[in-house]
Amino acid sequence: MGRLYERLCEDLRCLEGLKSCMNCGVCTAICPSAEFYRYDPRKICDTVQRADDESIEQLLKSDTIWYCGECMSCKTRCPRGNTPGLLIMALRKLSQEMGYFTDSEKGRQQFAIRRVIGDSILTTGYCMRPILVNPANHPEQGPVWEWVYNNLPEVMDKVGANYLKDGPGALRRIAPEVLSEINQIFQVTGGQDFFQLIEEFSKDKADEMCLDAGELGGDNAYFSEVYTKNSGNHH
Amino acid sequence: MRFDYFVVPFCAGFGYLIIVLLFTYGRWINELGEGAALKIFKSLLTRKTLLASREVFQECLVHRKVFRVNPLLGYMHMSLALGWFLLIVIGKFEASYFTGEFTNEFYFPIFFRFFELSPHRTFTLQFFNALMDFLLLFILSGVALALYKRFKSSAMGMKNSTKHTSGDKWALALLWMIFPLRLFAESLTAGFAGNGSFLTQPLGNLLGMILPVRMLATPVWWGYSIVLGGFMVALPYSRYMHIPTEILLIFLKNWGIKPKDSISGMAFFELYSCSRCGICIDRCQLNPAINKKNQMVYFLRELRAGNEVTQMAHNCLLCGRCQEICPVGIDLTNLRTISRKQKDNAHIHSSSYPSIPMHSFSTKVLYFAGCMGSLTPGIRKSMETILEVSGEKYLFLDKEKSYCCGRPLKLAGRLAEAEKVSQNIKEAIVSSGANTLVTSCPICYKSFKDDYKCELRVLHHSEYLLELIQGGMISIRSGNKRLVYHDPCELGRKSGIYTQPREILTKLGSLTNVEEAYGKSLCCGGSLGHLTISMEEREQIQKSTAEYLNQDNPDCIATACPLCKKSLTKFSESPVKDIAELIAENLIKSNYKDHKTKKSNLAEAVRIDT
Amino acid sequence: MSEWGFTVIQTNQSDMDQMDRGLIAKIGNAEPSIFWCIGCGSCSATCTAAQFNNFSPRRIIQAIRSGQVKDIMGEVNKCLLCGKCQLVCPRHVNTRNILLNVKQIMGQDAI
Amino acid sequence: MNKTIVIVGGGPAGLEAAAALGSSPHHVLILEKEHNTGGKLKNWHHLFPNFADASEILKSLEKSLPLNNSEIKYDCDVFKMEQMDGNLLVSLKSGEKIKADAVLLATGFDLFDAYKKEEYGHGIYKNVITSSELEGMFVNNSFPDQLKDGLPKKIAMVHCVGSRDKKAGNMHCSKLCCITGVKQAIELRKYLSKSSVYNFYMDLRMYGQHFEELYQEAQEDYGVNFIRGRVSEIAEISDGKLQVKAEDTLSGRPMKMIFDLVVLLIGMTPATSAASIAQSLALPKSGSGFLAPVHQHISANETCIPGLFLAGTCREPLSLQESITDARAAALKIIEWLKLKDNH
Repeated sequence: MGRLYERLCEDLRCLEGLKSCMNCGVCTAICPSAEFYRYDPRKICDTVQRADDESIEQLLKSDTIWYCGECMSCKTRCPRGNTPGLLIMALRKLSQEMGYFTDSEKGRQQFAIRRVIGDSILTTGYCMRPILVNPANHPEQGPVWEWVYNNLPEVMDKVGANYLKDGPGALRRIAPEVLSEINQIFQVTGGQDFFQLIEEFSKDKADEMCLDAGELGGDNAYFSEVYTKNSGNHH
Repeated sequence: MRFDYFVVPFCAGFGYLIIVLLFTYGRWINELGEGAALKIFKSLLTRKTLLASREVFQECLVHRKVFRVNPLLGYMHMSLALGWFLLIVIGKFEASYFTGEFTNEFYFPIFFRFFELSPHRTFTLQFFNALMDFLLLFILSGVALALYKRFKSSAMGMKNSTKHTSGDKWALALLWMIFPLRLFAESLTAGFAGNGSFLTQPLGNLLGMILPVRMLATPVWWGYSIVLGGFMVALPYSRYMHIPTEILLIFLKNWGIKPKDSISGMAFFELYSCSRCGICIDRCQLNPAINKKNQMVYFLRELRAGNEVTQMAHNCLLCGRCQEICPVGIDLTNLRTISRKQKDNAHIHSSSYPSIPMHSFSTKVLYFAGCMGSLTPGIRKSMETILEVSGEKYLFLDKEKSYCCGRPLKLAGRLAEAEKVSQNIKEAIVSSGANTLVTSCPICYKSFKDDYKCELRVLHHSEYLLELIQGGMISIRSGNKRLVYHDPCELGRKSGIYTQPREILTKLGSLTNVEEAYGKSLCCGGSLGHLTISMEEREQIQKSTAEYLNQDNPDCIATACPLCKKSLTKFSESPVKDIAELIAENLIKSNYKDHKTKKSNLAEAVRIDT
Repeated sequence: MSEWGFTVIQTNQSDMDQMDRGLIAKIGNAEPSIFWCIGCGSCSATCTAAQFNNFSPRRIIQAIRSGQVKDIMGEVNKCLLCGKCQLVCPRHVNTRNILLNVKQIMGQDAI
Repeated sequence: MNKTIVIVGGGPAGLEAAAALGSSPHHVLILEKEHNTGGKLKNWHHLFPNFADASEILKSLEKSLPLNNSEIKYDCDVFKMEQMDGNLLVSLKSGEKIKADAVLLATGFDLFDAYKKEEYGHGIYKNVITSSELEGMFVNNSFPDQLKDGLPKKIAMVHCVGSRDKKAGNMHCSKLCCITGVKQAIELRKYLSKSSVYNFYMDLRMYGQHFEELYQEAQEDYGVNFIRGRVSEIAEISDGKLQVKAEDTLSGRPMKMIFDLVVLLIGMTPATSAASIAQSLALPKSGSGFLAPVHQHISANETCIPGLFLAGTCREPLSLQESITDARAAALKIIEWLKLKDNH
C-alpha cells in the first residue's frame, strides 16, 4: 500500500466513491465521456482499488482524469453504490496537490481556470462574468457575441441589468466588505494556498517550456498555450 | 541390319523418354544452386561415389528397406526391379555373345528372340536362354504378387495401400502388360521356331497346338513394343519416374547436396523419387481416424502435380515416423516444412524480442530450460537440484523469462522470422564464453544444434546428466522400478539421441522395451509442428500413445521432453516423469554439504531483466 | 485571433449492429474453437511473446469476435507459434490456428 | 415389516439421511470406509459464508443419529453391488456380503489432485498449497514458520484449479470454490493482518445466500484484491518466493507478481470410491463422471436401479447445506419406496 493510495484514502470523496468495485462496467456503459474519449471509469476504479502506487501516479499524470464531465451519471447506476465521479474529484485534487497535473495537456489547463475563474472570484465575487468570455479566446461564440462584447455596457443597460453598479440587481458590483469576507474565507479554508500551489507548479512548468506565465490574468504565452493547445490525441 | 517395323513404337518411346529426362534433370541440376557443381566435382572421385553405387544396388534393385518392412513386399519390389534390370543386362550380354560384337542395334537384345529364330545349339546360348526365361519368371512372380496386393494389401503387412490416380493406373496397367506380353511373344515365336527355353518352349508348343502361332507372333511382338514404348512415354508423368530419379537422388545425396528452402532443384529429385509405395500411410498416426489421404505419398503427389498444398502441408505432426521408414530415404518432413513457407515472410517485429541481457557470465555451463519448461516446473526444479548437488557452476538462462528458440516458426515454414527471433539468443550464447549449453527441451536442442551453428558444445540434458553420472559428479541410487522409455520425436528421430537416456534409466531401474521405440517411437500427440489439428484430435493420439506405453503396466513412464510429459500425463495410468526428475528423486546428496559450504562454487542464477 | 486546434471527436462506443462479421465468419468456419473462448486470459499470461510486447491472444480473439478487425492489424505477426497457449487453454481453443487463419484471410492487411 | 437400508458413506449426507430415517422402523446400516465419520467435513475449520465451526456442525450431525435402529460399520470398502430378487447385494472388500432392501449412495467427492496441473507447481514448490491443506492448517493451528512472523506477506488465491478445465478433464464448475476462496482470503487477512491477498478468478459465482455479501465484505472490510485472469504458470524464484503469471484481462495486460504463498482452490471431482460400484451396476454417469440420477429436476435422488438412491456430492458438487437437504429428500424417497415395496 503506497503513499499516494493512502493520501487518496484520506479524501472523503474517495472513501465514499469507491468501496468495493466488482468491475461490472456499468459506469463505463453510462458514461457520456467514455463514449468519445479513451476514458474508462471502470478501469480507473480498478486501478485505484489495486492500491498500486505506480499505476496511480501514472493516472494522476495522465489526461484521463480530466476527461470526466462530473455529470455523476455513474453514481446512479453502480450496483455496489460506488461513485467513480467522486473518485475522479479526489484524483484531480491529488494531482493538483502533487503538481502532476502539469504533466498532461488537459491537466495544465488548471492554470487557465485558476487565472480566469479563480481571479474573478477573488476580485469581483463572481465566478464568471461576460467580460471574461473574450471573443479572441472563444471563436465558437461567433460575431454576435463579439458585437455584444464590444458594446457590453450599452447592452446591459438595455436589458436592465445593474451591471457593475451599486445597489441590487443581477451582475451588480459586490460591496468591498463582502469581497474581503470572501477573500478571508479563501484564506482560512486554504483556498488561497491551493491557488498558490497551482500557480507555483504551473510557473515551474512554464519555465520548463520556456514560456512566460505572467503574474496575473491571461495575457501571457503560457496561458494561451494551455488554453488553446490541442494535440488532437484526445479520442 | 535387323529390323522390323514393330520396333518403331519402342524406339519412339525410348527416344522420347531420354529427351524428357535429359531436359527435366538438366533443369533441376541447374536449380541445385551455387556451389553444388563444385561439391559434386570434389566428391566425384571419392569413396562417396562408391558408397552411393552400393546404395543404389541395395535400395533401387534389391529394395533392402522394403524387405525390412515386410519380406513378401520386399520380394515383390525386388523381383520387378532387380529382375528387369538383369533381364536388360543379361539380354545385352546374350545378344553380344550371339552376334560376337558388343555394339548392335540397341533394340536388338530386347527383341532378340524375334530376330534370332534358330534354336540355340551351344551350351552357353542355352544357358543364356534358360537364364532369360528364369528372369522372366522371376519378374512375372512379382507382377502376380503386385496384382494380389491390389486386392489384398494386408497380405504384405500394409493395412492401407495408396489410392492411385487414373494416370498412375494407366502406367501401372502398361507395366503389368509388358511381361505377360513378352512371355506370349517369345512363346509364340518358340512355338514355331523352337528357340525357347524351359518356360517359353513348352508354352509355345502348347499354344502351337491350338493357335496359328506363326501368324500371331508378329502382332504380339507389336503389342509388346507398343506397351513398352507407351510405358516409357507415360513414365515421366507417373509414379514410375522414381525409377531413374531415385538413382540420381542417391548419388546427389551422397555427394552432400541438400534441398534449399523452396521446392526446386534437389527437392524435385526427392519429390520425383517417391514411388508411391504407400508404406508411409500406415506409419502415420493421423491415419485413419483423423484424416485420410493426407499422408506423405498423397502430399508429394499433390505437390508434384503443382496443386495447392497449403492445407495439406499444415496437416502433419512432423513426427518423422514416415521418414524413418521411407524406403527411398526422402527427407519428408523437410519437404512438408518448406511447403509451408509463406510468400510474405519476414514481417515479424524482431525489435519486439529483446535479447538476453549480457551480464558478466563467468560460468562454463549454460542451462536453458526452454519455454515449455515453465509448464513443467518439475523438470526445471529437478535440473536445478541436480546441478546444485553436482557443484557445477552454471547460469540458468531463462529462469525468469521464457525465450523462444525459433523452432516453432521454422516448423511452420516461417524461416526468415525464425532466423530473426533466434538471432538474439544466439548472440547471447556466442558471446557468453561458455563452452557447454545444456537444454531440457529436445525442440530447443535441435534448434541450437542444427540451426545456430555455435562453437560451443550443445547437449540435451539426458546427454549431460549421463556425463555427470559417468564423471562421478553426481551419484544415484539404483532402484527396481519397471520403467518404459518414450523417445521424443525431436530427440530420437530428429537428433539421433537414443542410447544416453536409456543408459541413465538402466541405472535407475529395469527398463522394459516396447516394440514401437527408437526410430519407430510414437508421437505423443503434443506435436509442435501441427498447427491446425484440434485439441480433441490431439487427445486421441495422446490417449492411444499413453495406452500403448502402459501396456505392460510399468511403474513409471520416462521421457526426456517437457511437451511429451505434458501430453502423456493426462491419459497415462502410471506416472510420466522426465529423466531429470527420476534422477533428482534418486540423487544421493552426501557431497552436497561440501558444495554448500563453498558458496562461491554454488550456481548463481542471474536475474534477467529486460 | 489564436490558432485553435479543433478536432471532431469520433465516437469511442462500438456499434455492434454495424460490426464487421466477415472475419469471424471465415475464421469461425476454419477454426470453430474460436467460439469456445471464455476470455480467461491464460493464453496471454503464458505467452512467450507477450513478455516482451503488448501481444495478447485473448485480446485478438475478443477483437475478432466483436468485429474490431482494425485493432488486430499487425498484431498476429508478433506470435512465435510456440503453442503454449493451446497447452494451457481450459477450453481447448486452438489459438495458433486462429492466428494463422487471420494471417491467411487478411493477407497483406494483417501486416 | 422391518427392512435393511444400507447407506454407503458416513459423511454429512450419510449421517443426515440416517438421522432422517430414524423415525422409520427400518434398520439403517452406515458403511464408512474410514475409521470415523464426518467425511471431508472433519478436516474443515470454518464454513462459508458465516464462519460456522465445522466441528460443531459435525458434532450435532453425529448426535442426531438414532440409537435404536442404526449401526455404523467402519473401515468398510464397498466395491461391488448386484441386483438380486428385488434387493441389492452389497459386497465389501473384506469379502462380507450384505443384503439390503434399499441402498443410499452418499459416497461424496474427491478433491482434485492439484499435481495434475503441473504448471502450478503443487508438490514441487513448498509454498504452493491447496485450499484443503490451508483449511487443515487452520484446523490444527499448525502454520509453517514463514507464515508466522507477522511480516507483510503476499498471498495469491488461484480459482478454478482443475475445474472448468478440459486440460484437467473436468468440464464441470465445482461452484463452491469461489466462495471458499473469498472465505479463506478473509481468514488469511484476519490471521495475518499485514498480509495482502489477491484472488485470481475467471468468474466469481456467488450463487448462495449471503455469498455476494461476503464477497463485498472481503473487498470493503478486508481489502482483498480480485484480479480477473486465469493463472497460467507459477515459478519459484529465490527464497521460495513464487512468481505468478496471469493476464489482468480487465486492463488487458499480462502481469506477473511475486507471492509468499499460493493457495490453489481445488474443486470437487467424482469420487473414485464410487466408480467401481457404479461400474458393477452399470450406473450411468454425468459428463464429468458424477453419478447420474433418473431425472435431474424431479427425481434427483433416484437412480435407474430399483432401490438405489443418491444423496449429496456423489451426484454433483453441493454445499453442506445443500447436501444435508438432499440427504433428507433422499431419506423420504427411500421410505416411500419401501412402503411401495411392502404393498406388492
